[in-house]
Amino acid sequence: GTAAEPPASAPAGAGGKLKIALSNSFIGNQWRVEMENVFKAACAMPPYKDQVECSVFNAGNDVSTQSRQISNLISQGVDGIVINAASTSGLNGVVQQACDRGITVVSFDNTVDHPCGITVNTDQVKFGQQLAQFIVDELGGSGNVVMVTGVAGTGADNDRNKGAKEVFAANPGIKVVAEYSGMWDSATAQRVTAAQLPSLPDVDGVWVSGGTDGVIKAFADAKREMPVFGGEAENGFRKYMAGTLTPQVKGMSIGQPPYLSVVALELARAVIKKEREKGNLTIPFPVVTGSALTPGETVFPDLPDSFFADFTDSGPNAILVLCQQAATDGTPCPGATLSVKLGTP
Amino acid sequence: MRDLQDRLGYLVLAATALAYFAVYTTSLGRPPGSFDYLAILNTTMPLVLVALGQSLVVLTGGIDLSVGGVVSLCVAITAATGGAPGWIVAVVLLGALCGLVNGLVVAYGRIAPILTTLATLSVYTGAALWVLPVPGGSIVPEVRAVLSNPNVPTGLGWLALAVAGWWVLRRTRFGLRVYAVGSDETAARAVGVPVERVKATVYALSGLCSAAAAVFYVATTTAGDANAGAPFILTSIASVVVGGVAFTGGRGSAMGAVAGAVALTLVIDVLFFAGIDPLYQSLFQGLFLVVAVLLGTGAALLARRRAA
Amino acid sequence: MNRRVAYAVAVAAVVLILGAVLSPGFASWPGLRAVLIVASFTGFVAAGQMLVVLVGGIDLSIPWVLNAAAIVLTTTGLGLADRLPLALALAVGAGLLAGLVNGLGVAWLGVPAVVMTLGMNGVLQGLTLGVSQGLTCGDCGHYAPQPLRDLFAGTVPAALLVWLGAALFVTVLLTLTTFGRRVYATGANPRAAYLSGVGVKGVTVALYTLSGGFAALAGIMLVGYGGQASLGLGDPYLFESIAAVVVGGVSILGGRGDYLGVVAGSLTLVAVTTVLRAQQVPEYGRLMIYGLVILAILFAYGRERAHD
Amino acid sequence: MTVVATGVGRAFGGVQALRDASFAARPGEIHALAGENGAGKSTLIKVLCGAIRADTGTVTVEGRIATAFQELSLLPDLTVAENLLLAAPPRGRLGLVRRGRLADEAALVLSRYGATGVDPRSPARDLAVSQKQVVELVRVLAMEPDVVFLDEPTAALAEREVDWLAGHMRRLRDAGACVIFTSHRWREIERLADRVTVFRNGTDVATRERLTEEEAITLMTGRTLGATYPDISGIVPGENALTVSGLTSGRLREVSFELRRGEILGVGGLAGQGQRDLFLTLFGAGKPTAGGLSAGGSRARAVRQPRDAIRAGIAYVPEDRKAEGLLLHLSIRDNVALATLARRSRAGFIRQRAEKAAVSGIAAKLDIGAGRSTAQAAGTLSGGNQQKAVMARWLLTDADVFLLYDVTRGVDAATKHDIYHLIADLARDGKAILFYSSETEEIAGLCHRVLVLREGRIVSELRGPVGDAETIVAASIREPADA
Ligand SMILES: Nc1ncnc2c1ncn2[C@@H]1O[C@H](COP(=O)(O)OP(=O)(O)OP(=O)(O)O)[C@@H](O)[C@H]1O
Ligand SMILES: Nc1ncnc2c1ncn2[C@@H]1O[C@H](COP(=O)(O)OP(=O)(O)OP(=O)(O)O)[C@@H](O)[C@H]1O
Ligand SMILES: [Mg+2]
Ligand SMILES: [Mg+2]
Repeated sequence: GTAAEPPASAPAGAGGKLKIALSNSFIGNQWRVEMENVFKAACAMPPYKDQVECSVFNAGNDVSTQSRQISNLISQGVDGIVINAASTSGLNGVVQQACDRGITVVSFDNTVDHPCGITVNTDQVKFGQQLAQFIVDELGGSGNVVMVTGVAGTGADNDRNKGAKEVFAANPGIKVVAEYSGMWDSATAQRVTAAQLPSLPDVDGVWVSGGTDGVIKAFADAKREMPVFGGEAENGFRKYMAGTLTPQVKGMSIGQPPYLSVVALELARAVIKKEREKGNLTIPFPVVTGSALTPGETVFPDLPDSFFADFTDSGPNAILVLCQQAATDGTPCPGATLSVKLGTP
Repeated sequence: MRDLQDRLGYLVLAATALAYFAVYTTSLGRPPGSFDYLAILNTTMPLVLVALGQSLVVLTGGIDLSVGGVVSLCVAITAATGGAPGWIVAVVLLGALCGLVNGLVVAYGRIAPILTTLATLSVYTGAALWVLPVPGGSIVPEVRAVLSNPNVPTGLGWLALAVAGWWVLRRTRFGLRVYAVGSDETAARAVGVPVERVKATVYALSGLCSAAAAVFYVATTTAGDANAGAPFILTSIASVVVGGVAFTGGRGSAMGAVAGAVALTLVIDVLFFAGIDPLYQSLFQGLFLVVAVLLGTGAALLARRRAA
Repeated sequence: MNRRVAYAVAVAAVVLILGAVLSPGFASWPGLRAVLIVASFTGFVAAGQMLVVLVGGIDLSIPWVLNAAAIVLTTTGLGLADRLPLALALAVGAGLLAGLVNGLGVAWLGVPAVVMTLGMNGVLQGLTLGVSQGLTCGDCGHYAPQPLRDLFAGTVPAALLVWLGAALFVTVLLTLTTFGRRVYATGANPRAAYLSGVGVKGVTVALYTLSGGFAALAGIMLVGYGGQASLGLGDPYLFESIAAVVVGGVSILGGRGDYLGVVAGSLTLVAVTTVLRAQQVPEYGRLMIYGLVILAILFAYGRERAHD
Repeated sequence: MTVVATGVGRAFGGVQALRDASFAARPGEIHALAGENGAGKSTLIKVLCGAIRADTGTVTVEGRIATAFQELSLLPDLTVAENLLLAAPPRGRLGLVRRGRLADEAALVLSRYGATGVDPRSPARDLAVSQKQVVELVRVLAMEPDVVFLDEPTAALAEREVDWLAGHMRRLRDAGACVIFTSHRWREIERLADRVTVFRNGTDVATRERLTEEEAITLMTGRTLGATYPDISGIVPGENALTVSGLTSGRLREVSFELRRGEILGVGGLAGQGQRDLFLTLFGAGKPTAGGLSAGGSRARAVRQPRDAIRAGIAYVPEDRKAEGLLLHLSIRDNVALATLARRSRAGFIRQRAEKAAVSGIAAKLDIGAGRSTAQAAGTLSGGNQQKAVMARWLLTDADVFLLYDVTRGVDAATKHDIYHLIADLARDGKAILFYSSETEEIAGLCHRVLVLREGRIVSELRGPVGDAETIVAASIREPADA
């Protein structure tokens, strides 16, 4: 994985290739690794292989580092910057500078809220709503629900919680009996849940912003009856849904897809090439419900539980389709040409 | 011999600056330009300020982990209020107050600095989350233009002010007392240094620096985030160390820490232009930290041996 | 048993009782069992942290030593029971090795502990991410071998016995052996200890090595608990280990404290967070109260001697 | 009356340092405080100068006070100049300290008080102990106080510097100041003090204008001591225990000598001639650049660190018990047993009972802490008892060679007496002893043979009981014949 090699000293646009860089805020969890891997894989696949020269940078979760790196990208004269930000707001200054120099900036996942950049994301409020609605429906409108939230102080956490609370509040039969942070981390979510469970009454549904497999394990360890789960796209969660892991759980899994980075890449390319107007994009999230999961497509029996199973879209309207090694190794899918369907703006 | 240790920060800065210049020029075929210098200046300012405050505390033999919390809280307030001048004054005062609380607990409560500030870190971070649950907010454009203008190096003026502040501080009786307390607290007390007051002041100053850093942070990024301060804990400590300030207190200079802060920022750029695989990036940052300090002690040791 | 330790145990008891009053179920065995298991992870890392704090050091490399060990375990164990011994040996070996390097850097090269271990944390992060390619490999998908997962089964899980064993080991080591005596001597006055024939450097190296080993043990136990390794596994344990050590009555200046207090400290911290979460205190409130509780505990028995 | 204390009481934890103590001193006198270690002298001074509060009683002190505490209070990282001028540095415009002027101003102060040979730019930590003491005293003198407290000001000083200090004390007195000092050297008290107040167990037992040493010791200890120095003439040195050849290290230059069993070998010379380097190097704590040593018979082996030295049967008792001797907040037992841990252990486990027995035995023998439990922290002991605890540690090692470096510094007369006899007993038992003291008189009185060091070299060797200090001092300053 040495896709980070920046071009030696080629001036911008030399050889007709676009220079697009991914500035990732940090790489301390699996989702980010996958997101980077699929980006690298996409860059090595046609049509990007011939059109784009990619590079990848990480900022160690530090806004000033990321800001420095983006400044350097500006100095390098890249054509486009694809950003997963360390802070929604922290990069506004430098993004403005990039825009001023005519660089196309596309941010995704943890987006930059400066208006001059383009964002690609899923609807986080809807994420919360949809999972909550699923739980409400499964419970027939009444029951005890636990909310396991994410990293406080971030936009995504706030939006997801907001969506969920709206739905729960609209259903008077639903009682939120506990709300605590699992830090979007399976291990933390498991520990915290395990410690909370003994003092919780019967739990009928659990809404999880991230770390779903950890929460399920805590319920299993405590030999509690399995509630209905609405959670993220962790491979482990899906294994439980598919019954690969026992006890089988009933749930809905919605993922923030790692391929957002590829969508952002495509968007950046299209905008630079003037194939597309500037404009934000909201993509639907891949949703999996029930137990009909397809091994190798929506669940991966030999990959880690913490793996995000939605690195590729599936079904007839799939935005893009990637193979497993793109997510695991960052290597291109053999023989395939990548087509990313952005839909009409 | 001791001089060398004292100048560690400047040496490391010189070395990284040279490396930066070299990799930048090889990579892009031209030397860094005014855009780069300005960007470095504006992004480094917050760390420079936090490191400055941290170094004052370390000079007295303490440590301030709560800088992360104070920065977060002050960023939150600045961004939430839009950073009008009146609010900026209030924020800076609040920062000093947070620091003062640390100082009072350390000095009069006689609780070890690392513990006090570990506890208050949690308190201040919580307060920041309370003020600003979602990233956002704004800053008055005029304030931004004055503090960290992206086109004019206004930052230089503020940097000069910080340096001048240290210069003056070093020449007050208080400055001498800071070193006295860090050198040997009991002895300092015995010769009439008001140890408690010095400590309380030093933590208050650290809080004030963190607050100023927060204002700069918001001015540079134009918005706030309740988790903004967290990275400053370890980076400010690293700056202080690379700057040659001894953890035992009494030795080093805040200017060394400032140099250390700039050096640490430049390392990011060096790694960037050197094209390090992102997965391995932290490895090099870790090595840089250890090697920088090792070279400092090694050089000092060599000099001492030669002198002996 | 020294006074601070007695206080630490008392505080743990008070918090547990308070928890039982506030939220029913907390006092049940399942409740206590859950708290004990979660506290055991803190207990393991804090054991190592305490050992280095006893000689006036600190270990900031715990998060990634823990992660590295966890990842080594799963990628070599491949989920097979008969590979478990090998995997355990490699994981513990990795932790010990990292600790050894920390120790050598601190004791022989004279690098300040903060720098050495902070650097080590970065180096290990880079190495682990780079070598494991960020845990995306097919081999990483294996579950912890069954015997390891069985540690957490049953009414009285074997994991707690492992903790008991570790506690006995540390306590016996520190109170009954010549090595323990040398540890306290080194922490109390390294120069005098050296002049009394204590191999101060050797002791220091041994302690950092043990700390690495304990971080690895925590990683192993967490893998057994969660079934798999993940990248964020070690993150919460840096400040948590320090907090547990000080709430446990260990003097941050070195030379004083023992593991019984740290066990109490770990329990206290976990109990406090659990109680706060059970009361549905929002995150910001939880952080603030957590900090204030630590501060209150420090005021109760973490104060240094008066200097009048 | 300038200084009055009546009915003062003060306790530290369980230790009653002062009980119903009264004291008065007037302007224009030099008033000595005498008493055994732990009698409460330092505590009284701290109460009088306001460093600590008394639990009971009243204290009045009039005028400007300056104090030199027993524990030196120089700031190691500050330069000599900064240390001297901390309270009133030279200021320029805006009231800012003129850092460029600091050294010059300090040099002026140092020369005004006749303290030469100290570089004002040097950090205090680089000074020899005696230089530190001199700087500390200059700092106090320069305040030109009305009341000055000097707590064991001469403990680290050589004769010459004692004379220097005596001059200043008299000058201050003659100018009407009240000078209060403590010392364990009776000669100094006799020479300087206009009046003496004797303390015992935290209480003043007498204040006199005239007092003989015998009377004083009886007042201080409640008993009479025999002859000051034990008779060592009956001890016949035996075989070689330590051979030093061409040793060069730090300030030391090509030092060679032999030390025999049963011999007490003194090391004399002015302060700072490399004595400290000699002792540390012999103990493995200093790196020799040339030459070496071999310690007696079969146990000889390379000595690279103190651990090796201990295995080779060498013991080193340091002067600075706080920095180099004791682990203050560990128990007396831990402290005493530290150098012999391995001996009383099985498979790495300490044999607790054996250790307790050994420590209690030696503590009783040396009368450490007057029957205090050995589980108490060593820091609660008074200075003399702390020194005895360090001695006890090394007696337990059964070493053949004892390196005793200024072990009686700051030790009271009775304890000193005990230590002298202890040393003689060691020699009688066939131990070899290398002895240095900042009180040359002790070397003269106690040693079979004396090596005089100057600038790191042995410049002469005095044989047979030397008897008087003057001979040694003369040899220290006389130009060597071949120079
Ligand atoms: N800070 C302290 N903590 C505990 N005990 C103390 C403290 N300071 C003094 N003591 C005790 O008080 C008693 C009086 O001590 P002090 O230092 O006044 O004696 P001193 O006469 O000055 O002895 P020396 O001649 O050895 O200096 C001693 O028993 C000593 O151990
Ligand atoms: N207490 C001390 N702590 C640390 N270093 C010391 C101490 N005393 C002396 N030194 C250092 O040890 C070295 C050797 O000292 P020096 O040769 O003056 O010993 P000395 O002749 O015994 O002097 P003194 O009689 O003053 O103790 C010097 O560099 C000195 O600074
Ligand atoms: Mg005294
Ligand atoms: Mg000397």
